[in-house]
Amino acid sequence: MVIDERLPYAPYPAPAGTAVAAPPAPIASGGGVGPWFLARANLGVLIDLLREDGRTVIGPAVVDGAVTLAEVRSVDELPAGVGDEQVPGRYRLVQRGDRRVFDFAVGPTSPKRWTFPPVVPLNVGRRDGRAVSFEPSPIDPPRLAFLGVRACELAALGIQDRVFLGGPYTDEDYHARRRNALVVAVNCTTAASTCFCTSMGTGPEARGGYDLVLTELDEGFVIRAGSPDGADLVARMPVRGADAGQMLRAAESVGKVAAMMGDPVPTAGLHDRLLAQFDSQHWSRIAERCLSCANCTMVCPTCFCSSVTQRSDLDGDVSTSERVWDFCFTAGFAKVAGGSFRSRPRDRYRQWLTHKFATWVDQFGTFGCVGCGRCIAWCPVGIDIRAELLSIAPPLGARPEPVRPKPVAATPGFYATARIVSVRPETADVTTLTIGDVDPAFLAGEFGQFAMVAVPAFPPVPISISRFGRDTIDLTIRAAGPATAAIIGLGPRDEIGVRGPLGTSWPIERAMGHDVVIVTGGIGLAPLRPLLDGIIARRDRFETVRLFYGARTPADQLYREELRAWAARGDVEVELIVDRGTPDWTGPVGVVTHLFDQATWDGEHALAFVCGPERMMEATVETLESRGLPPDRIFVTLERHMECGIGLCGHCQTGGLFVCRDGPVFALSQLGGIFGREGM
Amino acid sequence: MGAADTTVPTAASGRDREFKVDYITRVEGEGSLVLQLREGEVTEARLRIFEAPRYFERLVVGRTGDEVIDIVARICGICPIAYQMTAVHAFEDLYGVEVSPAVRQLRRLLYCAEYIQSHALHVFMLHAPDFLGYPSVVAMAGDYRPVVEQGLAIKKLGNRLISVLGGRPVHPVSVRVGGFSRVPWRRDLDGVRAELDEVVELARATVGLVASWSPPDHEHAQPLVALRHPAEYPYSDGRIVSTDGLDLAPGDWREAFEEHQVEGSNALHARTHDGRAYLLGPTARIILDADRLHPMAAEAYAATGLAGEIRSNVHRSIVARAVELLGACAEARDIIDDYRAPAAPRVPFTPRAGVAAWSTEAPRGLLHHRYEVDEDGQVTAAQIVPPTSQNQGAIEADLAAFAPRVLDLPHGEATQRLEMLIRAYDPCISCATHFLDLRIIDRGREPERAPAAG
Amino acid sequence: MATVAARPRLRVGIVKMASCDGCQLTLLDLEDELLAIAERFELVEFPEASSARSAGPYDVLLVEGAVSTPDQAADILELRRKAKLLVSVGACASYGGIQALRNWSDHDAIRAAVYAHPEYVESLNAATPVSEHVKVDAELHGCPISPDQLREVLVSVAVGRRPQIREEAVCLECKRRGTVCVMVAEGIPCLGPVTQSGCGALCPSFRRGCFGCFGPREQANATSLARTLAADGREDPDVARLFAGFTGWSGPFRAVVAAYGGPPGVIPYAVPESAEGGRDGRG
Amino acid sequence: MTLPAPSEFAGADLALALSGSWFGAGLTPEAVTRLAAIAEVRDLVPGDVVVAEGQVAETLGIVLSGRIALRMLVPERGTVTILTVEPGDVVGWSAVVAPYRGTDDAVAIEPVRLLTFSGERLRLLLRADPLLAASLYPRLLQSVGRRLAATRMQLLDLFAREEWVRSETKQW
Repeated sequence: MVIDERLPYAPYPAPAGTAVAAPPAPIASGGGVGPWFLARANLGVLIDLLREDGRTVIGPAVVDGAVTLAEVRSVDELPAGVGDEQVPGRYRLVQRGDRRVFDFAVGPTSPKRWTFPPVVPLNVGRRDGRAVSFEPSPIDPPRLAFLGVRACELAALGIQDRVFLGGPYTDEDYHARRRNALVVAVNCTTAASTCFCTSMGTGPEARGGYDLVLTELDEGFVIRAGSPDGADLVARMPVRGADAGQMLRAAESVGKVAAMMGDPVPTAGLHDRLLAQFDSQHWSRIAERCLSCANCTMVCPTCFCSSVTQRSDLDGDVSTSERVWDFCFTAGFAKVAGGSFRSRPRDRYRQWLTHKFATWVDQFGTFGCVGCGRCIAWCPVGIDIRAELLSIAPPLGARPEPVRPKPVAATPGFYATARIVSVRPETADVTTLTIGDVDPAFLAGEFGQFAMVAVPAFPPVPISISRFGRDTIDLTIRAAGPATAAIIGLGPRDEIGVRGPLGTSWPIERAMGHDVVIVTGGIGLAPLRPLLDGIIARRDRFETVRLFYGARTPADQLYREELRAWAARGDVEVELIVDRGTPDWTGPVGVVTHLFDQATWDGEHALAFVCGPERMMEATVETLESRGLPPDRIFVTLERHMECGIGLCGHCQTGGLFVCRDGPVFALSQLGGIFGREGM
Repeated sequence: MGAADTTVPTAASGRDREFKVDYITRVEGEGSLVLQLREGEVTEARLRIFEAPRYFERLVVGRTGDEVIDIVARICGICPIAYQMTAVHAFEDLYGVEVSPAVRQLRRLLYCAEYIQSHALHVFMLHAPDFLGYPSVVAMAGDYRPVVEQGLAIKKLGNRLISVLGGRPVHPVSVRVGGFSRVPWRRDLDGVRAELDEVVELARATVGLVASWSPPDHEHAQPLVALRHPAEYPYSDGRIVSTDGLDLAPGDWREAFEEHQVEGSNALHARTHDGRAYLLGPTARIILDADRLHPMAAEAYAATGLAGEIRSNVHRSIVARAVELLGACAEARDIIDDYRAPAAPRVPFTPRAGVAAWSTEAPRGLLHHRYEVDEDGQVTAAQIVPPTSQNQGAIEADLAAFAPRVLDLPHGEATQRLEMLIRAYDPCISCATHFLDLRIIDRGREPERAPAAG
Repeated sequence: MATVAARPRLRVGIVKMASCDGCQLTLLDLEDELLAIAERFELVEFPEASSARSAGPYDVLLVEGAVSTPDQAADILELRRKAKLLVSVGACASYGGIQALRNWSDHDAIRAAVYAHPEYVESLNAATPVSEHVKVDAELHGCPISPDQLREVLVSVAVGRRPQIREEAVCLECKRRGTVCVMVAEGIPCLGPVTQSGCGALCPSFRRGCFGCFGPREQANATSLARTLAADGREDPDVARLFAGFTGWSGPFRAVVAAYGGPPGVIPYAVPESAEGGRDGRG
Repeated sequence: MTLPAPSEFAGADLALALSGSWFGAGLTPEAVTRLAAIAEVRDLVPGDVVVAEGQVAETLGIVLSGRIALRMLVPERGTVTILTVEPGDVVGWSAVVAPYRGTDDAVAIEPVRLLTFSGERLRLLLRADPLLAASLYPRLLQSVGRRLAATRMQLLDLFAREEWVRSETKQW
């Protein structure tokens, strides 16, 4: 795992009980002395110091019936004597009458609101005649200080760090915001009925990832520093060394909270137990209650999914893109041209819960849950994930192979401008654009990768690269909707925005010395064409090469001249089939598997590359397996709703995989139960 | 709907003429006009409303005060606040609710905002094209862009102010029995306040501008009815007064007025008990409450020197409307300057059985609501009397008085003049629809019945 | 694409059925862009704002209001023929709106309750959404509609793409703007979780529960929400009244209203004497 | 592969041709022998009809080479090719399944060599020899089943272009 070292402190340790153990975090000693004691009357000094340092203090405040996070200008705005009662679906404030300011459990808002804001500008796209440009929006986050961050929230920040900074790509906006924020943590001395940080191994005591940490006593605060910045602050505050009694009472009050919570969610083996329950009837029972309103994900301090929205002027010449919070519970989230991959609420709930407690582990090495309990309290119908997890009570199941993403630098808002060199209609609704002036990264791209393609005012669309030229790339695009229609409506010398190359590629090296079987249908030939180009360029390195290509009608076949040319070579077997015969078509009619389900060759020494509609690929895979090809030698592409292209927006998640980043090319063995399963 | 011909010359010669306007444009809702003259004498002047019936008085049955506030707002998209205010006052009057002074001022501010957007809409977008000779404000913008932009700027401010107070310009959501669901912080109003200085000046200029536009010759003074308050220009408080010396509590509308059918038109009109038509709206208010105008509005009004003409020629109502627009802008600024958020946005209340009745001054004139309420606070019967249905008699009387003046004009021009006169009233037919429906079933068949079961 | 600016101005019509005019007013409320819109589009039919009329054809026809009278039912068929794209605008046009609450009641009884001479009043037995009469190409929701969404529809037609109108619960807008949930924190019943977004989560931001004026969102689980509200100690009529609002005639909300005893003030249908089998299908 | 002319086929050649096909490969040796005894080889030219829709199916055939199209007449759309029968597969299965009428037109679209069995003789043989029937019917079912599965996939019209206006969304 890579965590950017410019963060002011060490990453938060991975929650206990998860698959990947992170090394214990080295916590700075804070000048080597401590802990200290800060008298209650002097708490204001801390806020004043932070403000003096030019920081906006984000801390707890009572707003509209809840202790939430808001800008705190003075110590008087803290929720003195205010506590809370939380049960599933219900939150109420309680007036205690004492002077304690941190004696409440987490409210509806977490620091996520500032580290990963609900709306972030991405870019401004402009079109001027044939020229287009995309100007990334400046990243200029405020200097913040979070006050009163709880252990579970620190863990959540740590998880966000892994998501946004720990993978092959980093989210620059998050990075900038995170770097600009100072964290003053508070150890919990109370817990709500919804809290379960003890099960998730994240609290109630802060274990790192902070600059300062306080433990509240009646008379004041026991205080420790976790970073040089924190130590520096302490040095400017009227503190004295905490005495043994204070230290003991602080430890006791935190320990009491831990005992109160117990261990409501046994996490041992949870990952495997959950993954074994994809087909459980329990998901339907939850869906009867679940409103798919996404409140659980919105209050969750780790959920990170997003969408990009555009707003353009009346002519579509200038458009502003923004990243907004979006969630796996909304209808359009997993939508592709043919419909939604998760059209049923039960699938959406399953996606969320299995992500939090299982596939997140595969992706990031920790659970996606920190046990803050917000999703329980703020669920309008009071669904309690602890109870749901226990009801599912599953046996052990298999785990998918780990995934090795391929690093390519890219940022969601950044679109390089490229120019269309030529346009070639392939069929009535498919057009190939040859694009020049592309980002040099494309010229080093690999077969099977894709690009995000944008014109202003339209949502960007993922398009496979259908040929790598010497200094151009080809994009073969079907008019599946307005955005693709707009792109293929462009002409030579028009500009478009492109970002990439993205995703995984066909493992051509593995096929060397083997028979090659390529099975494809419809526009699925496009991402395979570079592979064929590559094989033909080094034809002697491969044994037999067979291409089976199905299309709807003869007129829907792509690259007809090239298909003829490949067939004419004599060393590539090209077999074509159509779903609907026409009077002039004398070739075979039927589905693509029809071409080889009675053929005589066997697949014992073959690698297969398959691309087409998922249902077609399923039938193909079945036939290939019956010919002796094992799942690790069958490679397929998945299509999902892809927006960011780099595994940060969450739309294309399926199981523990981001299709855009970990795919779109997968070995069948990597997919396990995902492939062909409804609602993934 | 989608009609091609708006006028049909049926008897276009001599002193016998008939004018029909099948669809009166640039008003809210759907109405038509039939005007017949025989020997130069008006034999029929009929404003017909074919807006679909919407049955609001029945839809509020079973609902509580807060629900009624939301429902009656939907009677009119242009003046929803007038409906909300009339209803909230009616229920608070019955329940004996005393709102805090700050809440009362906020409600006045909200009413100011509605006047600003509604009057700006009518003055610049619906009525001005008549004076300047265009079919619409969009067409007018070609030659009078600065004027149109001036109107849009004023209207926008009114809408922004409503949005700050109630969330959105059309059907705002904050008015509740006992106060507001939420009141703005002082800082929420700062943005609007910053623009008000300029908008007040734009409104002031508007008075002079519309006063300079020559109206068609016309002289027909009618009885006027409006609210009058001891200290302030009337919005939602005061007594019902008239040029004939009427003086009633705002809930006692029924003591002087009634709705009844006029023979030959089958229209429900509101008239005085002795059968007289009367005129509501800016003209009535500015004549009856001239001494209550905001000083800045009073000054601009005096400078026009048009009090007499406003009284006798309804085409001059655009001047009255502009003066009120200025008054609303100026008062909004004063209220914001003095605003301090109340400690509580609303006060608690206990429903009780009785009659909740009140009248307020909608931009188009006196609006009366009357609800019979049971002990749970649920409505058992309702009567809602919008200004346009009360003005209908005055409009028809005015048309009859005005028609001889257009008798010698070409047909198209004559009908345009008649429409212009109707538009001077800023009629809101959408409002009227919930109990007015003048369609005469003349197909010789029974009205439709509920579907047979089975 | 490169020649967008050279496209002819699209002919836009705005007409109304039974409504309050508030949704078409929303177009005039786009003050900053009204003149630009008028330049970009030809507003050929907009009787509320213009005396110039057109009987069509229209590239885009915005229809406000519910179909409530026999004439309107005939008109909408004719209008559909003249319109390339027909967009129903607002809760009335898309769901029947407030007047559709009368659909639960006996039509004759309602007429008699409001009018002294019901025989002069012609209306259909039910006020219904435009989509029950003709094919609708897009629906704008809301009572009133959102000016931003109206603008987005116009822009998308001009640019030739699908309008980017998010299908999601009001809760998403509510949480994005940082409003504390009024239902969880204050016990105020709120239809936000089952209501389509677009208003900017207005009511919760004013510390009120959402009353569903944008209508049910896709796959709205109104049943579960109603169950929760009822479990919170509410009587059936009080659950019904929450859902019997400006989009109460929409499928998911109508089902809840029916399950909880119908809207307040309903006048039950008279069962005709000759009827064989009642309305509930008994036979 | 060069095949001898039909008249040159002897019994052993017929058995070899049968067991060498995909269809015949699934039969027991005994079944192959008994079937070969009543088999004939026929050569078709493009346009020859093996089975006609609705007509009594006279022969069951196994395609040895060439391709046969299964076609149906659709009013107002003309003749549509539903599927092509590839070498190794069976054509005319209705000859052994009641009511013994063709479900579509089977038309040669290339020069075709066919191993044919008279429907009438085959039915007699199957009735007389349950072991042969037990060997042949599963193979037949497999072939028909595969055709059914393929037809379902075609029915899904997987490569069809999505409509611009989609039904699942209320907007646009």
